[in-house]
Amino acid sequence: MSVLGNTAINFDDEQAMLLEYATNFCDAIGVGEIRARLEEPQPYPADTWQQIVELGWPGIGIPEELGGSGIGISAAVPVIESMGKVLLGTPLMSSLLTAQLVLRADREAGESLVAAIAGGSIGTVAALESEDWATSAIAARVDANGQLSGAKRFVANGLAAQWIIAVVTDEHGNLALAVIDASGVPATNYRELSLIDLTQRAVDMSLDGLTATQVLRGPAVEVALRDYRLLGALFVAADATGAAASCLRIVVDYLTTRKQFDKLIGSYQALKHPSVEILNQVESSRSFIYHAATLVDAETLDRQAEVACRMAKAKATDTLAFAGDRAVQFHGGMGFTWDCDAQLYIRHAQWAQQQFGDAQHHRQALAPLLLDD
Amino acid sequence: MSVLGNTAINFDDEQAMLLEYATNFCDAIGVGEIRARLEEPQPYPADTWQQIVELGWPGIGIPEELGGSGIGISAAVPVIESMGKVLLGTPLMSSLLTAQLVLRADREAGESLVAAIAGGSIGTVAALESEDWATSAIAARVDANGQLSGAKRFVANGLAAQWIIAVVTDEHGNLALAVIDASGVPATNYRELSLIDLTQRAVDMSLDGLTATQVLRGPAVEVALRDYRLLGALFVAADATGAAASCLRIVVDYLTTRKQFDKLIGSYQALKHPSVEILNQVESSRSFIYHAATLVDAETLDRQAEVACRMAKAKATDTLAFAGDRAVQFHGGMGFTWDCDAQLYIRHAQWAQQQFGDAQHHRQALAPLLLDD
Amino acid sequence: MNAVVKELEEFRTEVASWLQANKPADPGFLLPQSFMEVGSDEQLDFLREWQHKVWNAGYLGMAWPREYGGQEVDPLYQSIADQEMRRQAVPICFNVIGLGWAGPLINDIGTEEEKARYLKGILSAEDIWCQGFSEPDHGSDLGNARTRAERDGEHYRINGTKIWTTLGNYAKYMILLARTNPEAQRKYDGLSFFLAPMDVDGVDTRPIRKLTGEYGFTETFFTDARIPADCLMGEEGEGWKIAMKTLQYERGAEAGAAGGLAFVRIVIDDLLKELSTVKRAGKALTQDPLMRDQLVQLIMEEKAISLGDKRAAIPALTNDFPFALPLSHKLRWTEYTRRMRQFAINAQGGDGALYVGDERARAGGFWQRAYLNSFSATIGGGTSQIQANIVAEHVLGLPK
Amino acid sequence: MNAVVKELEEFRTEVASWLQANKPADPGFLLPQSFMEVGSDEQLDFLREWQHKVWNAGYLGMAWPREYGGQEVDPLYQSIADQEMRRQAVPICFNVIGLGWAGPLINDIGTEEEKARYLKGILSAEDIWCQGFSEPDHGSDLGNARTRAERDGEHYRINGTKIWTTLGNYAKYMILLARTNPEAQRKYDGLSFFLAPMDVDGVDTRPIRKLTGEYGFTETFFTDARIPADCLMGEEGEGWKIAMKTLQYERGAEAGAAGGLAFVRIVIDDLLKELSTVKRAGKALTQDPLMRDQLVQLIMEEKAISLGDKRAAIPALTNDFPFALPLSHKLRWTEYTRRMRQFAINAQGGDGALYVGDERARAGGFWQRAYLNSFSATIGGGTSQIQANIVAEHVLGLPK
Repeated sequence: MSVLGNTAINFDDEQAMLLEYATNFCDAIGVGEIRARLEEPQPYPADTWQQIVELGWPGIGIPEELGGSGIGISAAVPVIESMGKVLLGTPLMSSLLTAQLVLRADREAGESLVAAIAGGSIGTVAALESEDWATSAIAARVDANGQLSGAKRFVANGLAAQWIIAVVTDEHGNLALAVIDASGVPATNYRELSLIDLTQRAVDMSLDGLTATQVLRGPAVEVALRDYRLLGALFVAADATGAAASCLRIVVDYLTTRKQFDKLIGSYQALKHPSVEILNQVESSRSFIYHAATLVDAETLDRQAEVACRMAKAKATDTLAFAGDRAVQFHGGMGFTWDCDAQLYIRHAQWAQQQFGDAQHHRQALAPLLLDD
Repeated sequence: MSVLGNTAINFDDEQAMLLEYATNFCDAIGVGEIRARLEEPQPYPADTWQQIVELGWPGIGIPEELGGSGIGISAAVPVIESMGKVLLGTPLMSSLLTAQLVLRADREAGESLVAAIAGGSIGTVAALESEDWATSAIAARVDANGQLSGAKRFVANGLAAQWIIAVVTDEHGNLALAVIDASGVPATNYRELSLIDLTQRAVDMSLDGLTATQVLRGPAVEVALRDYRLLGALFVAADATGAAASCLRIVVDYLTTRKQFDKLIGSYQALKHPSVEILNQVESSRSFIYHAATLVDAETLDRQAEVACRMAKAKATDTLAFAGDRAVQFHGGMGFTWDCDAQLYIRHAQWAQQQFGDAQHHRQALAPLLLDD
Repeated sequence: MNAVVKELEEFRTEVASWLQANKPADPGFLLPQSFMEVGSDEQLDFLREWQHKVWNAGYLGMAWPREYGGQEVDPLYQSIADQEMRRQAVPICFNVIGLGWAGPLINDIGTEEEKARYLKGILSAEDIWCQGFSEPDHGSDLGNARTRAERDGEHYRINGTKIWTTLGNYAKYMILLARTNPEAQRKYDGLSFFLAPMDVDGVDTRPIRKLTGEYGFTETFFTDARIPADCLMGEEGEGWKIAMKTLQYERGAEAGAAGGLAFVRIVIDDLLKELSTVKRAGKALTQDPLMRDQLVQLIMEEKAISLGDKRAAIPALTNDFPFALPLSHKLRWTEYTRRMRQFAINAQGGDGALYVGDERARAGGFWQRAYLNSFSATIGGGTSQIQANIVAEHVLGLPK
Repeated sequence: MNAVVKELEEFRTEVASWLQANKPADPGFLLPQSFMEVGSDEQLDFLREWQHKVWNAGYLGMAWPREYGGQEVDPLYQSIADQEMRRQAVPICFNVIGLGWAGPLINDIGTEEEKARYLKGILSAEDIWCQGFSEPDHGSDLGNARTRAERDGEHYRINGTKIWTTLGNYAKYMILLARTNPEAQRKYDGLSFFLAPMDVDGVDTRPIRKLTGEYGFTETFFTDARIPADCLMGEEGEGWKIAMKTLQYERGAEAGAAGGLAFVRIVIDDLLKELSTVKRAGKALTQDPLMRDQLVQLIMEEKAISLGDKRAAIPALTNDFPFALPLSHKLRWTEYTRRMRQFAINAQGGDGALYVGDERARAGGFWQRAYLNSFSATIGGGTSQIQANIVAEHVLGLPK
């Protein structure tokens, strides 16, 4: 058996239609609309979320009987990739991951919450407690009465979310998921973050004084959290792949229109060959995310799926970091301005690198999966 | 105190004269003379060693009272760098290291051996026992009667050496140095190696049945061995720096004479910019070796000297590997032939990388020196 | 399972067992890693016998016409046979210029007479073919070829020099690109294509020694060499077009090639196997964290290329830059290969400095030789630098 | 120790204690990392006051003539003062175009009248200077400048647009490169150099927002702006020569610059200090073997550049390519800096996604801002790509 393992990519007509639809939907919004909202509370047009809900996308990966689309979670990949192309920072990724976490931890107990998310309620997961996304230690607590304590960091779309799932340890020291109804959370519990990427929103959050409306427990929580992190890595990889592809487009556009010393600058190999390198990396990222999409529809993620998700994340966010950096550089003086779109991608790259662990982290996790028996 | 530590480079007029002399000496031999002897037993002209002896170079780093030059071992750096430029694979490096090892381990006991080396007898050190240059385990033995057993690998210039210092453990399990007079070693104890680099010579060697003429023992042996390894790393770095500079020259010569599509190929940025990268790496290597040379004349090498030797090796052999690889590639079809000198450098690079540990090995050793207090 | 699939699977089993039974033993001398390395008579004899045996067994040229030595079955059969040969790492079918360039071309556009004269000899390995495209002064610049072919009654008179002629000293025929009209307005229109015999007066070959120390190429000198006029393929002035056509057969049996392995494929699994016995600082090398990270990166790179081959077949996932995957494949694979082999040497520790011929060299110096040989792929067939230009211009649309 | 050395050492101690005593407290708002980032009035006021104070204390323009605000001492004193300012990381002396470009130029080739009019205001920070070389359509291609200056009696009439004017909205004067003769045979010969006032009709500035979100540059529009004819420096047609001359002052006080810090220097020690408190997988980040290897590589890279600066002063060790070290310095330092800062963000883990303005951002978002700002150095003053051309052509002698 080769160390390359499973190398399947399946993509059927239904998925192709979804990809085409999502691409058109996002392109119709366009980066310009995002750029106009960088410094507003909501970084995307007012009606976009409603449209997304009407398209049923928050129901991806949720069974029909819970109000979901009935299609596998893999369908999120083409949708999120398309959103990444225009840096559309809606809470879709947060909501999808929230539903997956709850479904995998305790489907029965989580039914109504998952149904709410499928219907458009925004959910998010409060997992991290420090800058260290590689630690498994959890200090936040829930007591026997559902009283919460501790603090969470980097909670994506924390202000927009109606439902927040906090990862905590319970009175027995076991991992548990505390469901928080945001309508009962005082504004002072949130601190909105100033992110380098203005297309995204996140908060730090104190759990002190909050009460969980529900606590999900049991041995499935740990596996569910692992799957949540792997799917999160894959989704960010899909987003980063889309963003890197757009970034390559703006580089190519500039290189084919800007002249310097009376020549189109795209004719200089110093710009031409690194552009090919960006292309090749984008192509690799795309292969990885659709390969991972091929493997993630099983009930729990197996070893091959884990390898695929981690490779996707390890490749795609490094690709975007490289593409964003070169995009600024290759735009010369223009690249150094706020008005050049290159800044959007280089900033998005710093954000994407840090979601669900950076490239090195995933390679370190891949090493035992690939090299040890 | 900055982590950069000592950044001195001292180079006085005497050293400058030596460098100029050595450069001229080696250039007068030239790569052509080496190329003509790749497949002969001795990879350099018949009279070269005698000339080197007359110049007193084997006495570098040896006190005058032992017949040496009385100048510090740092003087070996300009000489070896110059030799590296023309791939002059004489046993000078082996002899110098042998003398340093003996002087540092037990000067008194080693006097006559060191004097012999200063006078032109060829010495070498048999330290390794496997491909693993990072292990400190020594299986070879000397018993109380000086009887040796075990086997050594990769002994540089083993067939040319009159004196071989085998690193062994003695009957008490302590490190010791067994002096072997090569005139008493049966030919069957040697196995000449087929090296990728035909400008160098080495053997594997059985110690079974041999008797040490002398055994150097005591606590100084361990420190002496450490210094031997650090100086060895520095010398190979100096050699590699010279070789990489020559390799850059042949690349530049080709790029300024060869035309393709009616243009000199040196005008293509795809070749031009990597050539600048080679240059910058050669310049770094050169700074490191002369910085290390500035620090190695103390009686035992201190922490700053250790850092300097390791950085020199880590940089210079990677530089040569890169330069050799690109030299073959940039010569196109010509580069793929035996007749193109690029092959000499790419092969020398594989040899140099493996002498005294590769770049990664030295960086791993640098980490605690630089990052831990 | 439908009948066709079943039949193909049965065929795969059949080939596999035949190969198992007939795979030759180690001959005790170095076997070429590709058809560009046949440098000695014993290598040639060995490979000739092997190719003949494969053809005799019916596993070479399977899609070619029966009357010319083939079997006229669907090219899928040949692809399966090729896959099994790769999987079992049997020796190469060395007559590659015949099997993969000249043969398919003759099949495609040759006259009946040409087919009858040349095809069977290509498959049986009786007639060795070589290629005469490159010239010493115009490595990557084929359109500038200067070798002259002048019509002289019933002959063409050839003058000039070709280089990188694989198997040049063993070949009976050469596919030759030569200039019949030096005055043509476009330089490409002055070129013609010949199926030229090598055993005529005025053709001399000089073996070229490679950086590996081995042979395998020649330089070929033409001095008033006279070849029959009917060696011309197509019309005068069509040489460039025909030469470009030969490139398409690289895509394998489906594109018309006769099949067989042209080179030993070296993959990451081979590297992992080799390194499993290397020690570093007394422990298994593969437990060193920095080595592990580099290995993971190499595995990812090879996997990305494999996945790309799969994705290339899915139009919905390649509409951004439809030619990106096929046009970048050579650049990516050959550069990856070069780096992987370089890594393989470094990772061996002291053994990395050994070479072919040393009894303790790992795998007989396989990796060292493979690294040096890797440049034939990053230089030959358009250097990596030129490949990057091609991708930039034809995929991204960047200016020349 | 001889008397001179002793005096210099005493001077160093004196500056050091003055700086210690007078280094301003954190103003509570973001201070510029370089003179290209002064975007608000509070920043300007703060920096103006600081520069004035440094000058008043006698540590700026020390080698300039007494009558124009200097002290006429050896430039070594200024170099020592600069070193101490760097060591103590005090704020920058922001009037850099005056201190390092216009001032030394006027000192060198200006008339007595020009010296009297301009020099003291530069040092005291009363008169802010800006630079008008680059134009929107010819970023790296200065010789193609199109801004016109037409003689019109006792004035020149200026029309055109300049870009990347640092401090453009605050400046009283601009060193301006404009075309007086569009018909000159060599395009360079049509350019002239002006010490142009900014407060005349027809000069408008538009602030440019940088990718950091901050300001600091303007675009400057000239619409029939009339400046006095005596603003011309030298003769008409000498503009290119004079502009090139300004570049030499970059080499510091010894070359004629007035001194002071132009930018906050960020070095590997800063990075190590920052990362000492970062955790990864529950342990200190600096114990992770992959991080350690990358840090060692960065340390080596910075050390190699430092060592190169030392070696550059030893002719016997630079005779291979005598210009290699000085000409490659900008390329190497700025590219190293960019990568080091990028690494600094990544290494922070989750905190790397924060930015200036977040109360928990490490060092107030210093590294994120520094990374984005690093492109001003890899793009400005000739992009890294152009720097590589310069090294290739002028050091290695490769063709254009």
